[in-house]
Amino acid sequence: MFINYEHNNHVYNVSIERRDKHYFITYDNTEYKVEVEEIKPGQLKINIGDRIIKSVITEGEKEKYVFVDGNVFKVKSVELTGQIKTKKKEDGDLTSPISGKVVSVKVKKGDSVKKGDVLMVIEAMKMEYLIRAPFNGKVEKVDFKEKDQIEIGQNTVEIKKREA
Amino acid sequence: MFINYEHNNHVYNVSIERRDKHYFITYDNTEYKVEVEEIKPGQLKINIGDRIIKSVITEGEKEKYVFVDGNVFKVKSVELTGQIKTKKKEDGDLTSPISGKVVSVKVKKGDSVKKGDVLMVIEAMKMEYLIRAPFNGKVEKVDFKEKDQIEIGQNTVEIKKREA
Amino acid sequence: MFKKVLVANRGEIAVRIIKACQEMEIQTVAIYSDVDKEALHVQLADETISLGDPTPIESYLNIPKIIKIAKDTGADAIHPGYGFLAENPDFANSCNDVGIKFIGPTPKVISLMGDKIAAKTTMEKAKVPVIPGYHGDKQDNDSLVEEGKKIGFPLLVKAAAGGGGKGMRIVHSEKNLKESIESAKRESKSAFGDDTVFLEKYLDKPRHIEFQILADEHGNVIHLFERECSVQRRHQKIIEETPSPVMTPQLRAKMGRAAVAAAKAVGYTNAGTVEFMVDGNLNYYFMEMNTRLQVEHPITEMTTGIDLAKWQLRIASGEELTLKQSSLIQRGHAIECRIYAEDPENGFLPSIGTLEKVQAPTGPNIRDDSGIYTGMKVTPYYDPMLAKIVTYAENREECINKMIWALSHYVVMGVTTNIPFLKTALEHQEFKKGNITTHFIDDHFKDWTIAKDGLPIDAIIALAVYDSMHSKKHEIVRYKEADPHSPWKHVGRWRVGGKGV
Amino acid sequence: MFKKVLVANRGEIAVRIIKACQEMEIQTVAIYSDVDKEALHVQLADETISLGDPTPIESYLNIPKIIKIAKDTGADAIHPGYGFLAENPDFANSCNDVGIKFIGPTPKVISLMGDKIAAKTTMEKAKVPVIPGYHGDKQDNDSLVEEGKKIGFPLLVKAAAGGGGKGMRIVHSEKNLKESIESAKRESKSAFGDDTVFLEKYLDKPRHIEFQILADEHGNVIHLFERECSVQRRHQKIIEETPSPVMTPQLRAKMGRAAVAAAKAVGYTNAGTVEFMVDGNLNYYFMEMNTRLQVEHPITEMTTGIDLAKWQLRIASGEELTLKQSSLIQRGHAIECRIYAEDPENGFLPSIGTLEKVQAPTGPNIRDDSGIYTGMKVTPYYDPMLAKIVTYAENREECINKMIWALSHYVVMGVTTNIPFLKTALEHQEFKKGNITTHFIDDHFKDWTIAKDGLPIDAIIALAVYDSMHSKKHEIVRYKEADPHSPWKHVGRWRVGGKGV
Repeated sequence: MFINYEHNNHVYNVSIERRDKHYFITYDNTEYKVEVEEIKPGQLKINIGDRIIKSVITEGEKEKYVFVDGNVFKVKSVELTGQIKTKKKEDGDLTSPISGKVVSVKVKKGDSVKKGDVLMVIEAMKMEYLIRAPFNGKVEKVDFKEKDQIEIGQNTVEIKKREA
Repeated sequence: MFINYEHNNHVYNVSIERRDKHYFITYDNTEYKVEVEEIKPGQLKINIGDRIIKSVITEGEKEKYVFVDGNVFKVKSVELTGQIKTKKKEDGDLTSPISGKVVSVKVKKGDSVKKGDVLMVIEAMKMEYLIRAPFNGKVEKVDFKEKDQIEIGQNTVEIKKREA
Repeated sequence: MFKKVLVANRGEIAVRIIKACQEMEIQTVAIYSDVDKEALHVQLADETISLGDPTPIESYLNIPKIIKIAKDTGADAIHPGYGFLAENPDFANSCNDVGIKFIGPTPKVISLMGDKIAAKTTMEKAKVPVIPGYHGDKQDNDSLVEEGKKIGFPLLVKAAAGGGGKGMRIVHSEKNLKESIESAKRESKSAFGDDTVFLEKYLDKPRHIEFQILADEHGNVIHLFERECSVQRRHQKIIEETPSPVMTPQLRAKMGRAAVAAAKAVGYTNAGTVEFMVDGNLNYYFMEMNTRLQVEHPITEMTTGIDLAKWQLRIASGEELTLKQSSLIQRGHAIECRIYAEDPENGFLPSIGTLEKVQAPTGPNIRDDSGIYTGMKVTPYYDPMLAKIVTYAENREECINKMIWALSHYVVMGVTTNIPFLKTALEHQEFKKGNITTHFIDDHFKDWTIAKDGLPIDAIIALAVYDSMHSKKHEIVRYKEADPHSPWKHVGRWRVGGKGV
Repeated sequence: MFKKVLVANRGEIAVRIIKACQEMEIQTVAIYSDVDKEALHVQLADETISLGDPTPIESYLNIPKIIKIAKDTGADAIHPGYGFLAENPDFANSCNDVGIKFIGPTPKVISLMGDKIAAKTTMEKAKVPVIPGYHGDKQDNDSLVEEGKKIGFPLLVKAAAGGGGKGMRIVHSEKNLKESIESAKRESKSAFGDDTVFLEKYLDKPRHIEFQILADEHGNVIHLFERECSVQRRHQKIIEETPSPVMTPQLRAKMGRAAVAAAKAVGYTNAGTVEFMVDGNLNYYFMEMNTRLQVEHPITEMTTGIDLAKWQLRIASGEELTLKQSSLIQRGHAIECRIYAEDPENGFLPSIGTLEKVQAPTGPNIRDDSGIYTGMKVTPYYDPMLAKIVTYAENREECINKMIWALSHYVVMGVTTNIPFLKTALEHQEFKKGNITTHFIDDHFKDWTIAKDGLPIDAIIALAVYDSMHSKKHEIVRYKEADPHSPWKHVGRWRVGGKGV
């Protein structure tokens, strides 16, 4: 059985096979032989050599959560594709970091902005978040106005970079 | 909807009907009008007048457990029969009160016994339990011998009562 | 400090010890019998090794098996918990033989204190008052009956190797003496492999008050004040508290000194408990010394702020006690209730089965030392204790109220528990006044039963609503007027077409 | 004592107060907005009344609605918790107007202390040292900018009505001053309905150390020692502890007296907290007084053994403080960590969603004050604080170790939490040494991110095993050698026919 896990825009290719009491997991050219007990639903105790991995796994709507060694990781099982997807957040990212309400829009189409200028203020959970210009440039598009609801990941403002 | 609940050999006849937000429960010639929320599976918050009943209900294999006001009651839903079953444990009950191991059998068939005599000793969970004669009589049957496993409710010894 | 500790126990105490080790960055090895393979201590430990057959003698009492596991896993110490092998000198010796530290006193001290007769003799010599009794070698039934008659009634028959009420009988008259001796011997033989018993005077209005001891391997001994453990059923403690309602600062100082003297007299090391009987006039008598962590240790931890399990580990690894008697502070009030799977309605017989639901109360100063969880099977193999619930408050009255709240919110379904009984005991006027003796349960709850009122109306309503919500039948069955055998015959008001009639 | 208390709050603090009332046999009324109808405080209370619309101003901030519910349910007192209406003098007044006791100080004292400028002026008059700053009436931007320049940089812009970091900005140079003033005013207006701000000197190596106060209505005032709350992120406390690592008995006595004097100067009643800034030379300055129970009150409860919530109820009902300053004992060490639904990887933005699984750590001296449960939805309407985990131990080092254990065993799935961040902060060498200031987070965790190492191998193994166990496909798909696009191309060793190759 082949499974691909996506976590933070990285894909992990894993194969797993069961024989008798053991599972054989292969990842990154290494094979791990383990014995497993599911103590409670989603609660695993995995013997690997002389070490135990204790893990809690829960399935959300689209993703799985895995708790290991005090940390929680959110993971999706993804389809196997021809190459590993790696989407890296760009430096000049202007998407909203949070779902919230637009408090004020400081710029309009055609404005020139300098790196660090405040473009928009978004409020969520009683806290304000400032969207700043990541570089010098010119405002090309403003999709939101005061009091609009904005969702995480939506573009706040589009800026055309001005080369120095 | 009619339901009969059996608890400790008593049967409780209840009817329940739902209309809109309310449930109407009738028991013992009295009707109760309540509103209900199931906060978590099996965890009920029942508004009845200006009072709240908080209850946790869990289904076992054959019975239900209901937790109310710090107490747990074990209940079976039973079929409606022509008359209410009331089985009362007899005074001279000689069934085993516990599943365990027979430590010793003090009597054999034909023995005369006096009320209070020890007939059998059963050990369970490292504790000993004595089965005593409930009345004067004569031993008619002994089904167990030392080291036998005995289950709760099984007859330990049969005694024919001797009329005084 | 140790690198790896094997915990030779199960249930809540194994959980307690594993957590202490993990906080101290000590690796832990759990052992478990077949019926415990999903137990909490197994879930928690870093390594887990099966013992197989659940019979105690084949599992948690099996010395060779446990020693082998300790060696195989490279454990450098073994914590025995309480019960099982905790007070078994052979086990402590076997640990020593293979160079694994036994976390507890030396085998010699365990032996001495485990032999209740020798222990009393030692204490008598050390001028600690003991209860009149027969601790002699004549163990034939006739001699024992004679000695018993000399002491007078009521008297106690106790297993020399015993503890926790096993192999113990109260005898109120000569008539039952022989039978009780026989039965106590048999129980003792089965539980401890030794049928030596002794007899002692049964005190009037007796209280069971014990002192917690910590002794390091460098000669330092301190006591951590008293625990009142008078509320017992069949010699099994069920409610413990500290401070004792009858304790005075003077008596505390005197008994504390006696406890420290007792420990020093035998060269005691590690955690231990000196048990006293205290009579109506506040005379105290040495009863026995428990050479282990007690079930009820949490109440001492809550009132002193000291972690006894961690000190056991430090002492065993050779560290010096940095706690000084004079800097210890006993503050507030703590109570522990032991939750047993037993049926108070049915002579407190053990109740076995699957725990269909477990939901423990939580809140400030509520400590739940538990080995149970939803879905767990309670088997007849081991003690029926499921959990210990402990509360702390500024004073006794508040502490009782908190405990009543906690018990009222402790949901255990699937087996019958003593929770309602514990609540009733706490609510008793004599308990509230602190008027408790070891006869408290017998005096006030002889024929106690919870079920006398049957199913309360709130339970009936909850059940009916639940069944209605989860029923697949949406059709409402109407009353069949024509049926002469219907049990509904005498039901009064009825709802027809949605209206009461 | 009160018969029935309405708890005008939600989340963990509502749960905390309801439990305290229930132990004291006081009936409780919970109020809840639509998104909270399954919340823990609603499950627990004796009566529960809906507030409807979850918007704070329509629910937990809606004074007329809450007063009406209190009257309708016959509550004789209202506990406001913290946040929401806890420090709103209009609310306290409205309670008084309808003859319902507000559990807290008088409206006049709340007003005075709520106005940070007036509070400082009062304290200056009472000879309590305050931080240099501008607390004046000139609130136009130009005047504030001028005053700011006089004080010098760095300086703080603070909402006069504020608290908890809202409406607060640090300004490091003149360049950002005007923008910060504007933004702080706007945030303050939105959060508190008031845009008055003040400016003050930003201290070097500052610590935030506060003193807990209890004052009855008969003139008795005591303090319950200090809490060190220096570890803050954006002025929001995240780790609190007591005692403070820098506190000396002399300084404690001096600051404690100052705190009591501050409370007496304003005729303070009920529980309150006097916050000080302490600089590198242990000079202390009055910062503000919080006229309510603090989020971090449990650490004081664990080290003193006093139940602050219960004392609030007793004091409000007119009882006299029976606690004496001289008999209070500060013992051991306690730490609280606040667990927030926020994403440290992503600028600590709030994280909303359904809690797919919640499993809190349990153990001796671990207290979990929580308002969450599996299946709960975390909404954007209220504060993202999910729970407070509190540990107690004999000393600071052990207490940190216990907290690290507890955090490592706290399972919260479905939203991102700051648990890994808290753990990292506790493990930091400077924290372990006690070298903390309010800049601790900025100094050491500016660009902190948890995800740098990606998915650890243990998580990959666990997931693969889980998916294999729960997969309905029993057929094992083999590697398709022929596919040139296969990502498996470079995978090395393979298992063929059960043997490694």
